[in-house]
Amino acid sequence: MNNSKKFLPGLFLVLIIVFLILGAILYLAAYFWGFFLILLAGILYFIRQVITLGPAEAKLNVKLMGKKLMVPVVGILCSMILAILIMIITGYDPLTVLKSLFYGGFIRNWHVSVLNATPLIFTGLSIAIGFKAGLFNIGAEGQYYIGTMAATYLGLKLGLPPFLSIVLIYLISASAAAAYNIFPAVLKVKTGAHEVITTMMFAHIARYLSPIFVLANGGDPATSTHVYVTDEIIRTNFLPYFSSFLPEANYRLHIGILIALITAVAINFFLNRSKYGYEIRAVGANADAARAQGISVGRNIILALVMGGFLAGMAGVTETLGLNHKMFQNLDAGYGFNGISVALLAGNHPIGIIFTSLLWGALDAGGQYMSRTTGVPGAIVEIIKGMILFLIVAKYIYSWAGNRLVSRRKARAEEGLA
Amino acid sequence: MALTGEKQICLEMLSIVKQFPKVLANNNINIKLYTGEILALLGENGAGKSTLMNILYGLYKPTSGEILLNGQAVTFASPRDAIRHGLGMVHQHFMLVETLTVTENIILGVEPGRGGFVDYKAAREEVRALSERYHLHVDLDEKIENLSVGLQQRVEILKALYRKAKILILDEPTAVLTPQEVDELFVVIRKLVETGVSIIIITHKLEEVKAISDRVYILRRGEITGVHRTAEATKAQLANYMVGRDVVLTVNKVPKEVTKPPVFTINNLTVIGDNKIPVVKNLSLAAAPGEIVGIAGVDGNGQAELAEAIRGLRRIESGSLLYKDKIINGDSTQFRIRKKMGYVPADRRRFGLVLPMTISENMALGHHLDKPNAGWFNLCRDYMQSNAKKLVTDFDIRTPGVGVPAEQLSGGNQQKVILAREFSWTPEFLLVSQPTRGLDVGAIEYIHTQILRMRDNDVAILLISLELEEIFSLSDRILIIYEGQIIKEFQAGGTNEKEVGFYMTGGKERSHE
Amino acid sequence: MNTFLAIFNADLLVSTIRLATPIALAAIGATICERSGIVNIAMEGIMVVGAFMAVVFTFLSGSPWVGLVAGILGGGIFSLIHGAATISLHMDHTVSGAVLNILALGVTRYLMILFYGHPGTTDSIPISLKAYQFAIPGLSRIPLLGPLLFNQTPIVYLSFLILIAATILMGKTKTGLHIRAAGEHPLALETIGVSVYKIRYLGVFISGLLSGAAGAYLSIENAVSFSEGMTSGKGFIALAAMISGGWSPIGAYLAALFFGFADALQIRFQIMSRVRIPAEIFIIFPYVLCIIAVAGLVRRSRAPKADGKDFMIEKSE
Amino acid sequence: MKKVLLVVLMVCLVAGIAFARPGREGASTGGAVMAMATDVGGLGDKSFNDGAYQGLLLARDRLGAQVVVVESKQQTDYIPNLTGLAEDGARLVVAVGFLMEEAVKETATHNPDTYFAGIDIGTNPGDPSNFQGVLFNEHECGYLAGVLAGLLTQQYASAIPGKLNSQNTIGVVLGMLVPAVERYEVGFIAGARSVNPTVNVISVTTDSFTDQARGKEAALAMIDQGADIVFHAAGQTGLGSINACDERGVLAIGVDIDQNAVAPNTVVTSAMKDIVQATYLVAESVANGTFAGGTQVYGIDRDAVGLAPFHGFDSQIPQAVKDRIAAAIADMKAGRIRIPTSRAEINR
Repeated sequence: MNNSKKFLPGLFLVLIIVFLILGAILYLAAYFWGFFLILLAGILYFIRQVITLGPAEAKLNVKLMGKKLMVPVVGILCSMILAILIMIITGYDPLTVLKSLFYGGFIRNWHVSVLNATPLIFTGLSIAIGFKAGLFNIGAEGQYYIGTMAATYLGLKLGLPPFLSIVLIYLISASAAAAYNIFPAVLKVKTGAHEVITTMMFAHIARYLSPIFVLANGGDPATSTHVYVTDEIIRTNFLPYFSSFLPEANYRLHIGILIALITAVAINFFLNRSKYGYEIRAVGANADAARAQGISVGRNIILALVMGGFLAGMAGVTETLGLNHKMFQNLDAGYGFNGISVALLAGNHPIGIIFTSLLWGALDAGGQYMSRTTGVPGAIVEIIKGMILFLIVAKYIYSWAGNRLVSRRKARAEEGLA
Repeated sequence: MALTGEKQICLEMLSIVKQFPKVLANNNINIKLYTGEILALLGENGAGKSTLMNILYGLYKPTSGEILLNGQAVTFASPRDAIRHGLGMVHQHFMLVETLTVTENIILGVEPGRGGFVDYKAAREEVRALSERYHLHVDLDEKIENLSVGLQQRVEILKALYRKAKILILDEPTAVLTPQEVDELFVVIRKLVETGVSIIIITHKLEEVKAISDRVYILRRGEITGVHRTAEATKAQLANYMVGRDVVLTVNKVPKEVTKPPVFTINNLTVIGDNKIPVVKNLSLAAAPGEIVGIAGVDGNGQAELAEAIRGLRRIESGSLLYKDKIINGDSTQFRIRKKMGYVPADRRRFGLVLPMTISENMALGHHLDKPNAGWFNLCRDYMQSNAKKLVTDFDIRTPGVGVPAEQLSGGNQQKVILAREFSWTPEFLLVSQPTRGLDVGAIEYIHTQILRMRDNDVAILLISLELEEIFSLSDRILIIYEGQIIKEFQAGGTNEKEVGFYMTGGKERSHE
Repeated sequence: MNTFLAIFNADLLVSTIRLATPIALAAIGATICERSGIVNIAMEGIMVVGAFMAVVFTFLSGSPWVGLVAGILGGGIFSLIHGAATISLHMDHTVSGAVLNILALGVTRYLMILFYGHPGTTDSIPISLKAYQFAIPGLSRIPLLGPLLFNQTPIVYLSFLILIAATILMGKTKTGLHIRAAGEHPLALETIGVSVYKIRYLGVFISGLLSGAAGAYLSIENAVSFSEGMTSGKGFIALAAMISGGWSPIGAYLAALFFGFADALQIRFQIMSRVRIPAEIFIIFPYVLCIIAVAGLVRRSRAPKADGKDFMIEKSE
Repeated sequence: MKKVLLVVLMVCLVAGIAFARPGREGASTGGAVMAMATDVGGLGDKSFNDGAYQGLLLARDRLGAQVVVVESKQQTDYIPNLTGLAEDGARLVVAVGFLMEEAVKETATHNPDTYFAGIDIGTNPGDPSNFQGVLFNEHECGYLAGVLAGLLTQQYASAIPGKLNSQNTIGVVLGMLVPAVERYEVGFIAGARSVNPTVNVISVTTDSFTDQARGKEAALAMIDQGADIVFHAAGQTGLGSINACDERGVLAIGVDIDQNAVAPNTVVTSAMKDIVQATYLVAESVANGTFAGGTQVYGIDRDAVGLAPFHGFDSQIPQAVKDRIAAAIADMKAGRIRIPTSRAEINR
C-alpha cells in the first residue's frame, strides 16, 4: 500500500466525522444551516467510497442503501396518503393540516421534537437490544421509572464536582434500572416465564411504587400547595444546556440528545462490531444453533435484558437531569410504548432509531402545533403513527401487493397471447 | 406402451410443470397409474418427487399441466378436493397432531356427527371397524406423542383409508422404520392392493422398489428419465437412470493404517432423553486420529442424543467422555470447541447455521470470541471477511458474496459453509452427523471427499449416518447402534450391507459365523 | 382481628366476579386464539375499541343491548386487523399486537373528538346494562352461591355462558378439534383439507368478539360512560390469566377469578388497615401475584406447539 | 376485486358524510385571545378542565374574548403548548391542573408579555409577576361535605328513607394522592368528626384518575362495609364511585363541580370549587388591566368553595342539618375553626 492511498481516505474520514458531529449539533439546536454540513459529510462519504472502492461499487452501495430505505419511505408516504383520506372524510382540509404538522414539528417547534426524541432514543435502543436477542422488553417504562427515581435521589444528595457527579449518577441510576430488569430475566431463564408478562408487571409495580418515593423525597406534604413532586435536584447536577454554547438555541434544550446519539452509536458498535453483540444477535436469530456453537443462551438473555434495563434507565436519568430536575408523582410518560414503535420502525437498527425517534418526536410536537393552530384533533397523529408502523413492519404487504401485480400482469399478457 | 394392458388407468398426470421462484421442480412430467398396482416413484433427494405428489394432493398448484382421474380432468384447489376424489397421502413427516388421540387424528376434518358436534362414540366405532378390516391395530385412545413411529405411520394409513382413499401416496414410508416395520408395512400395502387401492410409493431406495413395486418411474432433476416394469429392470439400470451415470457413488478412499492411540473415547455413557428415559445406555467407543468411525443405525436409536452429549448440549447421566486423556463431561460446549472438537450437526438449518446472519459471520460462529476473529471486545471484521472469502474459494461455495445471509444459499452450499467452518480451524476430533441429508449427488461427492481429506490429515472422525451407503463409502470401522447401545463392530470391508442391516434392526449375534 | 376476618364474606365474592368478568372474557378469547396458533397481546386495544363502540351505539340507539352487540362486533372487526397482519401478511404476532394496542388508543381518541368534541370521558349513557340485572327464580335463593351466580347482570351471565360454550367448543365440536390442530400442527390440518388460515382467522375473530364483550362490560355495564384508559392493563392481566390457566377456557376463567379476587382483597385491605401503610403497597398486590403465577405455573402447562409460528403453505424450497 | 374496492369506497364515502364536520374556525374577528391548556385529563373530565373552559366561555360571552383550547397528551406537551399559545399572541393563558405548575411558571418567565394563570397552582416568592396562581381551599368544602355526611349517616338517618343505614359509616374514594385530593379527604374527615365524633370514615386510594371500574369497586367495597354516603375526589375514577352508589341506593357526594346531573337520585350535593368564576375573574382582570401576580386563594370567605344545591334532596334535608352547615360556614368565615389540610394533622 502506498501512503497517499491511505492518507486521503483517512483525511476524508476525519472530515466526515467532524462535519457530521458539528452539523448534527447545530441542526439539533435548530441552527438549520447545520444541515448543509451533514449534507457535505454525505457527499464526502460518497467520494471516499469512490476513492476506496471504485465508482462501480460505490454506486452499488448507494443503490443498496436506497433499497433499504425504500420500505420506510414508501410506508411513510402511504400512511400520509391514508391520513389525508381520513382527514378528507372527516371534513378537515388536509393540506393546511399537514403543512402545520410539518412546520410545527420540523421547524417551528423543532427543539420540542428533539426533547421528545431524547428519551425515545434510549427506550428504543432498550427495546431493540431485546428484539435482537429475540426478547420483547415491553416493560421498558418500568425501568425508566427506576432510573428516574435513582437519578432524582442521587441528584438530590450527590454534591460532587459537576462532571463527575453527572457521570456517577448516570452509571449508578442506570445500573439500578438494569438490576431491576434482572428479575424478569432470571425468571425467563429459570422458569420460562414470558418476558412480555413479567416485564409488564414489573413496570406496573415500579409505577405504583413511585409515589411512595416522591413523597419520601418531596417537600412537606402538610404545607405543599401543589402537586407532589420531589425537591429540585442540586443545580450542579443539571445537564448543560445548548444555550450555554449556542446562544440562539432554545433555553430548555439540554445536551441529553447528544448523550443519546453517542449511546446509539455505541450500541450500534456493540451489536454489530463486538463479539458480545454478535452472541446476542446469534441467540436472537437462532438460539439452537447458537447453543450448539457454544454460546450460552441464558447468559445472553440476561445480558440483553440487563442492557435493556440500563438503557431505559438512562432515559429516566436524562429526563431528570436535563429536563425535569425533579420527579413528578403522576409520571405517565409512555416512553416505553413509544420506544417499541421507534425500535420496530427502525428495524431495530440503533442508528435508525435516532431518525425514527426524531420523526416520532416531530410528529408529536407538530401534532400539538397542528391542533393548536388548526383545531384538528391531535389524535390524528396517533393514527398516522399507527399506520406508519403497520405499513413498515408488515413488509410482506409489499411483496404480496407486488406478486398480485405481477400475476395480474402475467394473466393479462397471457390473455393477450391467446 | 401398454405395460399392463388389461388393467384400467385410474390416474394420469399430463405435462406437469412446477416452477418455484428459484427452481424448476417439475418439468413436463407424465405419469399413469393403473388400478390396483403399486407404482414406485424413484429419485434422489431434490429430484422433484415430493413436489409432484404435493401437486397431485392439491397442496401445491402446478404452474401448468393437467390431472386426469378416471379419464376426467380435475383440478385440486386444496387437499380437500383431492381427498374428495379419493386420494390419500402419507407424508414423510407425519401429519399427525401429537396432543390429539389416535381417533381424533383419524377423523380430523371429516368428523362424524351433527350440528357441528363430534360424535366421538360413532367415530370410535367407525375407526375400530376400519382398523379391524385392514388388520391395522392401534390403541384408539392413546395420544400420538406416546406412539412409536411405526404405529404413527399406521395411523396415517388409517387416516387415508378413513377418507375412503382409492389412491394412496406414500412419501418415503420406510425412512424412519426398522426393517421389521418395513416388512409389516409391505404386508399392509399388499393387503390394501387386494382391496382395490392403488398405491404410489415415493422412495430413493432401490431395494424397496424391487421388493414391493409393480412398476417404477424414475425422476432426475425434475424430469422423468425412465419407466419400467420392476421385474424387468435391474438395480444397476435403475441407478443409472436415477443419477444419470453408471456408478452411484465413487469416492477414492485410500486405506489408511491407524497408528496412533484414540484421541476421543466414550466409556459406559448413559444419557436421558426428552421423555425422561435413558436413550443412550452404557455406550462405549473410541476414535483414533486418521480413522473414520461410522455409526450405523435406524433413526431414533439414540444417535441424536449421543451427538448432543458429545457436543455438551445434553447432560450426561453416567459414564465419561475422554478427550486427549482428560474427562470433559462437565466442560462447556465452548471449551470443547476451543479444544478443537468439531461438529457438523444433522439439522444444519437448525443447529448448524444462523440463517439470517451473513456467511462471514457464520464462518466465525463458535470461534467468534477468539483471535483472530475477535479482539478483546471487538470483532475483527476485516479478518472475518478475508477468511470467509478464502474459504468460499477453497470449498467452492456458490454465493454472490460473503456478505449475504446464509439463508440465501442452497442446501448443499449451506452444508459446505459448515464444513468449511469446522475444517478451517484444524479440528483434532470431528463429529459428523448426517452430512449429506437432502443433498444432490454432486454435493454429496464433494462433501465425502472433504471428509476423507480430513481423515487423511489425521483427524479422528465420528460419523453418524442413517444412510448405509454413506457409512460404507466413508467408514474405516463400522459400529452399529441399536436402542442406545453399540451392539456390533465391523472393520470396513469385513462386512456387507445385508449383515449390517441385520444388526441395525436389533438382530442378535449369531453364535456360529 | 374480627374486622379483618369480616372482609371474607359474600360481598368479596361478588366483587371478585365483577372484577374478574372482563379479564375472564378476554382470557377465554385469548385461549381460543392461541390454541389456533395466533399469539394475541392486542386484547387491551381491542377492549378499548369494544368499550368505546358500546357506548357510542348505546347513545345512537338508546338501547344498551344495541351497544353490547356493537361493542362485541366492534372488537371482532378490529381484531381482524390482527388476523390479517399475522395470518395473511405473516407479520410477527407480538409486534402486530403491540401495534394494534397503540392504534386502538389513537382511533378511539380521534373518534371521540369527532363524536363528543373532546377526549377523556364520554357523556353518560341514558341506561346501562346494569339496569337489566335479574335473578333467576329459584336458583338465586341458594345460599351464598345463589346471589353470586344467579342474580347477575347480562354480561356476567354471558360470561358464564361463554365459559360453557368455549369448553364445549374446544372439547366437543369439529371446529374445536380443528382449532386445536391448527395450533399444534397446522400443516397436518391443511393436508387433510381444512384451511388453517380460515381456522386461525376464526380464532382471532372469536378472541376479538370476547375482548369486545369485555370492553362493553367495562363501559356500559360496570359503568355508564367510556373513559380513555379505563381498561388500565386488564388486557395484559388476561394474557397472564390465559397462561396461568394452561390454555384451557376453564383454567383461564379460574385464573381470572384469582386475579379478580386479589384485586377485591386489595381494596378491602385498604379499608381495613388501621395503620398508615401507603395504599400503593396494596395496589401492587395483584401484579405481584400475577408474576408469581406466571413464573410458577408456566412450567406445568404447555403452550400449543405452533403458537406464534407463522404458517405459509407454499415455501420456495 | 374491483367490485370489492367499489363497495369499500362507497362505505368510506357514506361514513365520510356521516362523520363530516367542518374544521373549527380559526382566528375570527376581534377580541383578545384567551387560551387554556388542559392537563392530561383533558376536556370532558367533568371537573376542573371543563370548569375552566366554562369560565373562558363566560369571558367570551361577556368580554368578547376569543377562546382557544389546547389539550395535552403527556407531560412533555405542557411547555410547548403554553409557549405556543403565548407566541401565537394569546393575552392570557390559563394552565389547568396542578400537574402544570412547573411548566406554566417556566413559560411565564420566558414570555413576560403574556399573562398566565394556573388553576390549582400556588405561587412562591420569586415567581414571575405575570403569573397568577389560583388556589382553592378544598378542605373547606370538604369539611362542609363532611358535616353533611356526618349528620346524615347517624343522627338524621331517617331523613332520606331507604338510602341511609344505621352503621354510622361513610367513605371517601381518592384518585391519586395529590395535595388537592388530600385536602378534600382531610377536610371531609374533620367535618364529619366535628358533628359525629364516633363516625367511621373509610378511605380508599385507587391511584388513578381514569379507572372507573376501580372507583366503582372501591365504593362498592365501602358500601359492603356499611358506608351509606360516599364522597369522592377521584376525577373520572369517581364517576364509577357515583355509579356504584346509584346502583346500591346510597348517597354520593360529588366533587369540584355540581355533579348532580351524573345521577340525580344519588348525588346529594357536591363539594364545589367555583373554577368557572375564578377563571372568569382572571380573564376579567386581564381585560380590565387589573391583573396582579401572586396567589389568589379562593376560599369560603369569597364564596368560591362550598356545597352545591341539594336539588331533588332539598326538601328531605332537615332544616337542622342546613343550619349546622350554615353555622360551619359562618365559623370558617369568622376564623373560629381551623381545618386541617394534611393527613399528618388528623388521626385516621
